[in-house]
Amino acid sequence: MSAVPILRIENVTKDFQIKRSALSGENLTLRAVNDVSLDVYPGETLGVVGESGCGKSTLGRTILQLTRPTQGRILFDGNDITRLSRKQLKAIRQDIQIIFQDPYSSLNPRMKVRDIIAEPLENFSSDRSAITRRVHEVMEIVKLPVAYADRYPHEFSGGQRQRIGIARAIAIRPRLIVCDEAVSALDVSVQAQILNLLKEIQRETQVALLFISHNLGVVRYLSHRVAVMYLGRVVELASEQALFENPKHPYTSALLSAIPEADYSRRGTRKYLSGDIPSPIDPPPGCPFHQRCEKVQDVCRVETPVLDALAPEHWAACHFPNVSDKGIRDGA
Amino acid sequence: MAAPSTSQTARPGSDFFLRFRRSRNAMIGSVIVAFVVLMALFGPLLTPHDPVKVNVLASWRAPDSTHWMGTDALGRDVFSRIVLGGRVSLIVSMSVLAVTLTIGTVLGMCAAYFGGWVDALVMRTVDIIFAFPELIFAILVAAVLGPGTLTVIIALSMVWWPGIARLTRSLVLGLRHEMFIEAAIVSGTPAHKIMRRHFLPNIVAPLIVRASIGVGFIIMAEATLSFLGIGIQEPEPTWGAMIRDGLSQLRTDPHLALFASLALGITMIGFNLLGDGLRDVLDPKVRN
Amino acid sequence: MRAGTKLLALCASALALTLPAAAVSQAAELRTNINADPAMVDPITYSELIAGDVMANVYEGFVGLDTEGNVIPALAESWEPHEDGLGFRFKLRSGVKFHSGRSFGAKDVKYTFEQLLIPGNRGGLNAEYLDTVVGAQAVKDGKTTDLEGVTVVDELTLDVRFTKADVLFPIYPFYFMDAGIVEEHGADWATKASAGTGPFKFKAWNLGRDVQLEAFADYWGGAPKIDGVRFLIVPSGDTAVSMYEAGELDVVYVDTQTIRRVLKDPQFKDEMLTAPAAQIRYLGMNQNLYEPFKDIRVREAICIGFDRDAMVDGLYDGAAFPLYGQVTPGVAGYNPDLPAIPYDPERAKKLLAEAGYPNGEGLPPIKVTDTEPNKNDITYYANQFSSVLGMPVEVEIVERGSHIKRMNAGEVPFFPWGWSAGYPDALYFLSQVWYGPSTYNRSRWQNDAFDALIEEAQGTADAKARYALYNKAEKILLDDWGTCPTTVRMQVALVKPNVEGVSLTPFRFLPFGDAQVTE
Amino acid sequence: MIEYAARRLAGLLGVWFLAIVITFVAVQFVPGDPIMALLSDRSGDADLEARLRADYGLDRPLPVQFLDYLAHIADGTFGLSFRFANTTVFDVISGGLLISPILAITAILIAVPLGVVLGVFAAQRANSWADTAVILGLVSGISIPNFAMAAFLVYLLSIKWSVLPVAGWGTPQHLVMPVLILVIPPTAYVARLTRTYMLEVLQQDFVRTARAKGLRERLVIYRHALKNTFVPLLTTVGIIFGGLLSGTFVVETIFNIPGLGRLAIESIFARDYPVTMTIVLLFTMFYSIINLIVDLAYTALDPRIRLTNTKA
Repeated sequence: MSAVPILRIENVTKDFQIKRSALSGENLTLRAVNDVSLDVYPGETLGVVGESGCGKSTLGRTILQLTRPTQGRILFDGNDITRLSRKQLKAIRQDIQIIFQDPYSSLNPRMKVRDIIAEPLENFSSDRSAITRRVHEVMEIVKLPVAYADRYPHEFSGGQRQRIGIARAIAIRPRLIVCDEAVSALDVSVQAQILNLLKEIQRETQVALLFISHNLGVVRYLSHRVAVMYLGRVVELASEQALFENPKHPYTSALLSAIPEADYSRRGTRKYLSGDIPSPIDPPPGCPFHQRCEKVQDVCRVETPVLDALAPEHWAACHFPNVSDKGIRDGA
Repeated sequence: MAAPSTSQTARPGSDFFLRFRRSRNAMIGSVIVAFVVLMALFGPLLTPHDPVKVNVLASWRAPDSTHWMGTDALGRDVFSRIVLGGRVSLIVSMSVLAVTLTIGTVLGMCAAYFGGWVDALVMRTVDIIFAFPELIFAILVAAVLGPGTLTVIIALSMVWWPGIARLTRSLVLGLRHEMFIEAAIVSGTPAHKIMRRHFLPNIVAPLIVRASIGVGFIIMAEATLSFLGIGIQEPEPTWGAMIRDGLSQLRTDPHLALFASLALGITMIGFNLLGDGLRDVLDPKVRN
Repeated sequence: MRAGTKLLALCASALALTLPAAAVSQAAELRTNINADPAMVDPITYSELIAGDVMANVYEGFVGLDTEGNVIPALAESWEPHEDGLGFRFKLRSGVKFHSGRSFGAKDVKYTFEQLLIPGNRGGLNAEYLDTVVGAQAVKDGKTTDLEGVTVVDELTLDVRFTKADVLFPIYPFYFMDAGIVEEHGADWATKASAGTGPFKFKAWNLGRDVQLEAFADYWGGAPKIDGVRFLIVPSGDTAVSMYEAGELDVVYVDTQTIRRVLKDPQFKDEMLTAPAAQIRYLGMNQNLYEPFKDIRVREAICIGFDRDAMVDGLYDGAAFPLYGQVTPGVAGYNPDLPAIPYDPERAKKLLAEAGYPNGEGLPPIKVTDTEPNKNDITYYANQFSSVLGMPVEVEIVERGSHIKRMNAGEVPFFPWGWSAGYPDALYFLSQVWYGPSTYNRSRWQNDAFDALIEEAQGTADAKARYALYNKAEKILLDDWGTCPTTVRMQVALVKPNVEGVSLTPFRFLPFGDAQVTE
Repeated sequence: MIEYAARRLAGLLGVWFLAIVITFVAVQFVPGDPIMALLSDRSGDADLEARLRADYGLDRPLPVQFLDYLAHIADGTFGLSFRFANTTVFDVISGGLLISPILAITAILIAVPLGVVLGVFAAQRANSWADTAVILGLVSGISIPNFAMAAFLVYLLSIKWSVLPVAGWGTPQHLVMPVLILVIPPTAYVARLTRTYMLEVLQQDFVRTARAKGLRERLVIYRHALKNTFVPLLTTVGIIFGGLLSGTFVVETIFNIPGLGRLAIESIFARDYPVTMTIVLLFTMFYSIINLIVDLAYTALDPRIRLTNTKA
């Protein structure tokens, strides 16, 4: 793994203005992403997990400049891409791509598969035959019969559609792909195929992946490092192994304990997260997690913990992080 | 709200025709419209008389075997004039449709896609035109331009494009956050191409419905402008002007206003039924 | 639903507000139509036909018309020309009362003349008749308000002096007004008071609805037998006839587009009045704007290239007759012996060929221009000249105001138009439409001999001698094919059987002073 | 709510101002010259022309004329009519001021309930021949030009049977035919909308549930379904009103009603621009006020929170 990050997210905050009602002029602010800093290195997969509404998708969208961050910088190859002109932005588009969650709405129903995959290529090249060659090439990579090139999306299954989406994403040989819940909408068996396909592609192209998911199992399978988000903040960041085997943040512990998978040896000690995620419109003071944390102390209600390096390459934002290597079991 | 695109467009074409054939309105409407269009296209080639040929010695003839619908004040064959008038009506309505669909969709898409001042500019213009009752604005424009075919086309286009723009804008806003649009943005697809390849094909169906309903409005509006004397002028026959001229002769020569009214009425029924039918067929929400 | 009821109630009350106190049907009121609001109801700014229809019942001049359309003395009992021919001495009728009750006299005539000329007053049509009066220009220029050429000799005697001969001055249709009215009612008296001597007093004008007149009991000619006249404003001639049919109007002046309906319906047969309109119609050919018109053979070809009889039957349903000169019947000086102008397409083609345009070849394109109401006429002409003569003629329909301006400026090459007489003498047509220096010589035909005859006629007091001059001048015009006379339209009116004493003359209705409505 | 209404009203003032600008600019381009129309045959008289031009302020630069017009709007006279000697626009229009709105509002009060009833009737019998018959009837209603229909009615009701006056204004009888003509298109429009919405609503779960619970059909329809079609119907009232105002142009011309619609057509032909401009402005005001009321009612009925920056 190279020491120079391909993507550096620096203190990114994203606010949305919300009108409470059409009748009163009152505006409210929703802070979807709150002071997030992350690095992604070439060839690695950074997993981002969290419950829905934690801001992970918004983070992904800011990286792709589908929405501009309110504060902070996003550096790609060391260049801030949040301040680019339309033209400069287009150049960056060659390097960053996205794979969406919903394979149904992410493909234009009026376009043939061939045209869908060719679209990014056409934006950067006018060599028709080269484009056609590349389309066939990526269709092979994603294991779609080339004969399907002239079909429309509605003629495909969900897994096949997701392959089309992946083919589109990798067609221009990006260096970073944001996978936003890329397999969540698929059946479990299909999920595995797609994940393997992504792994394979990464192995061959050294593309960096920012893998956003609420599914810890999937994240673990694919990621080298994992960031846990809660209420717009990163509350824990560590290597896949460290995070899953030795979570420091009570929230992470809770998430892990909720995994219903059979191969985890911690059955019987499952902890459920009680209560709802607090509204990001009116976040609680202090630690964002304190309302649902069973280890909550007075200080948690007042002071917001910062992300601390608790071990090498392991950060967590908690006043009372888990100390034992055994993590969850001890937390009980 | 889900965009109208996915579920309905995912349907193969054969289903459309099946549903179309099952819609009584659409079938009756399309038969009438097809008849009117064929008449307008080929009728003038087949009419027994020259529609602008004056023969005052043969004026005011009642319908007979030579002049199936009689003759008018100048002895011109009413049947031939009605056929030609239909062509004029269709030329006007098709031109207005072409102009308004182009302007309306382009501006509507730009407003929705770019937002900000583009949106504000387009939508405020739309608001201002909408602030005028529609025909009154057309009358104002027609009065400015002076009577004529081009005037009617321009006047009705100016009245009608804002509706298309507003519809397009709302449709595009519905699609704006569809993932395939974002995928296109991420792919570096330029705005004009996104509009052409992604927005347009996905908003075409509701626009077609709107257009088919609009044809009726336009034909009637043209007739009304002609009726009020600020529409298309002699020697070009239009149904509205023929009805106006015939009204004062209703007691003595009813055929003048009668046949023109019938032609206008039947055409209107055709387009209205077709529009209704298409809406039922293309709009998945209304399915019986 | 409560809101709905309230709204309904609101509507009802609003409706009640706009409805004038329920239309009580007055048996003895005569109801007739005008096709628009009059632009004014005062005799000074008076400048249009519709206002004239109303005001003829309220105001009077030196003379009036009898049922035959002949001039008869009205407010002037008699007049004598001055010895030098430059003026008249009028003896005014005695015992005439204004609607205000004041007596009419010479001072009122002088006052009216002055008011017509004072610049701020926007004097209308009648101001033109004063051009020849001594001192008129000074008043017009605002230098004085005293009209020097008009002298009040005594209460009923008036002296008028001219700068040049104007033998027709006594028959000019002035409307004399009450000199005391402004003092009594202020400058905006016109819609509040009535300042005439006519059989009816102005009562009310409801814009868009009607103009109401009431009988003037002290009228010098005898009190009217009806209580009043209501002119309903009905823009559509067709609607007017329907209203007549439904009994909502007693008398209808039928507009040209509706004449056919009236003629074809046998129920109207016994209720119809007709009279030729005192309006010449012609096809103007401007020789300055279209080279071929300079050739008399082309002009003749045009004039014999359309079928007047066919127009009368086909376009006007017989409610017209061919016109072969430029004076209409019923107007003094009309020459009944003019030869007919035939429809002769063969000769027309031959003439055109002789002029160098066989089958119309070589003729530059031209438009025949008119306003919307006459579109049938120009469509006929265009069709006729292109199909019979091979002339490339197109139809052009234009807006009236700008058309008149362009015609007056001599900028329209080819147009059918008409000219309605303001007073019943042929000089009106000849001097205004065909006299060289006239603004209204819209086709710019010019002939010195013709102009000399007209000038001579203006100074010829003897009617017979004057008419001979008219006929001579008219012949010059016709022999030169300077114009194509076309047709004279018939005026058509409907009068209910229970109405008597309504007369239609070439100058529209006579005042309704003699009308009677019986139950 | 009040703040919102005030904001909308302020927005309206802006729109009205622009409407004034647009009509003012527009009439400058209308072919024909009011002074020429006024002079008619005498348009050769340059002195008179100049004098009239000065009298009406038409010799002044356009911006000054515009300011004049604004000042005349402010003082309520709306300037001097060109057509009528020494008459302010206010005097010209005041007699007919309420007529067009009365016609339009009467028509709307009839058309909306009638249309709803017809629409429900058709929806209940969706795709039956009764449905088709209603639809066909309604479509025919809007397809036969109102000017032709008017002539037919006059012939039948006034001349043949003598039950109603041919034309004019002044008694309730005078209202019948014009309103009848005006009512047809909006009734058809409302009925077709109602039918569509009803069909949509009738397929929704709560209606099915209500039916399943054994509620009587009519109750289901009126209690539940109709309530849900009300809001979408409300939004179309503005459009209907606009159509009706336009309709008054034709109806007033045909039935010789001294309202603003007929006056507008006359003024256009007579080149009486101050009157034309004022009527266009008034109609625009009527129309936008109705739309504002509809919007306010709609917003009050539909209190959903709206996001300005929607999250995906």
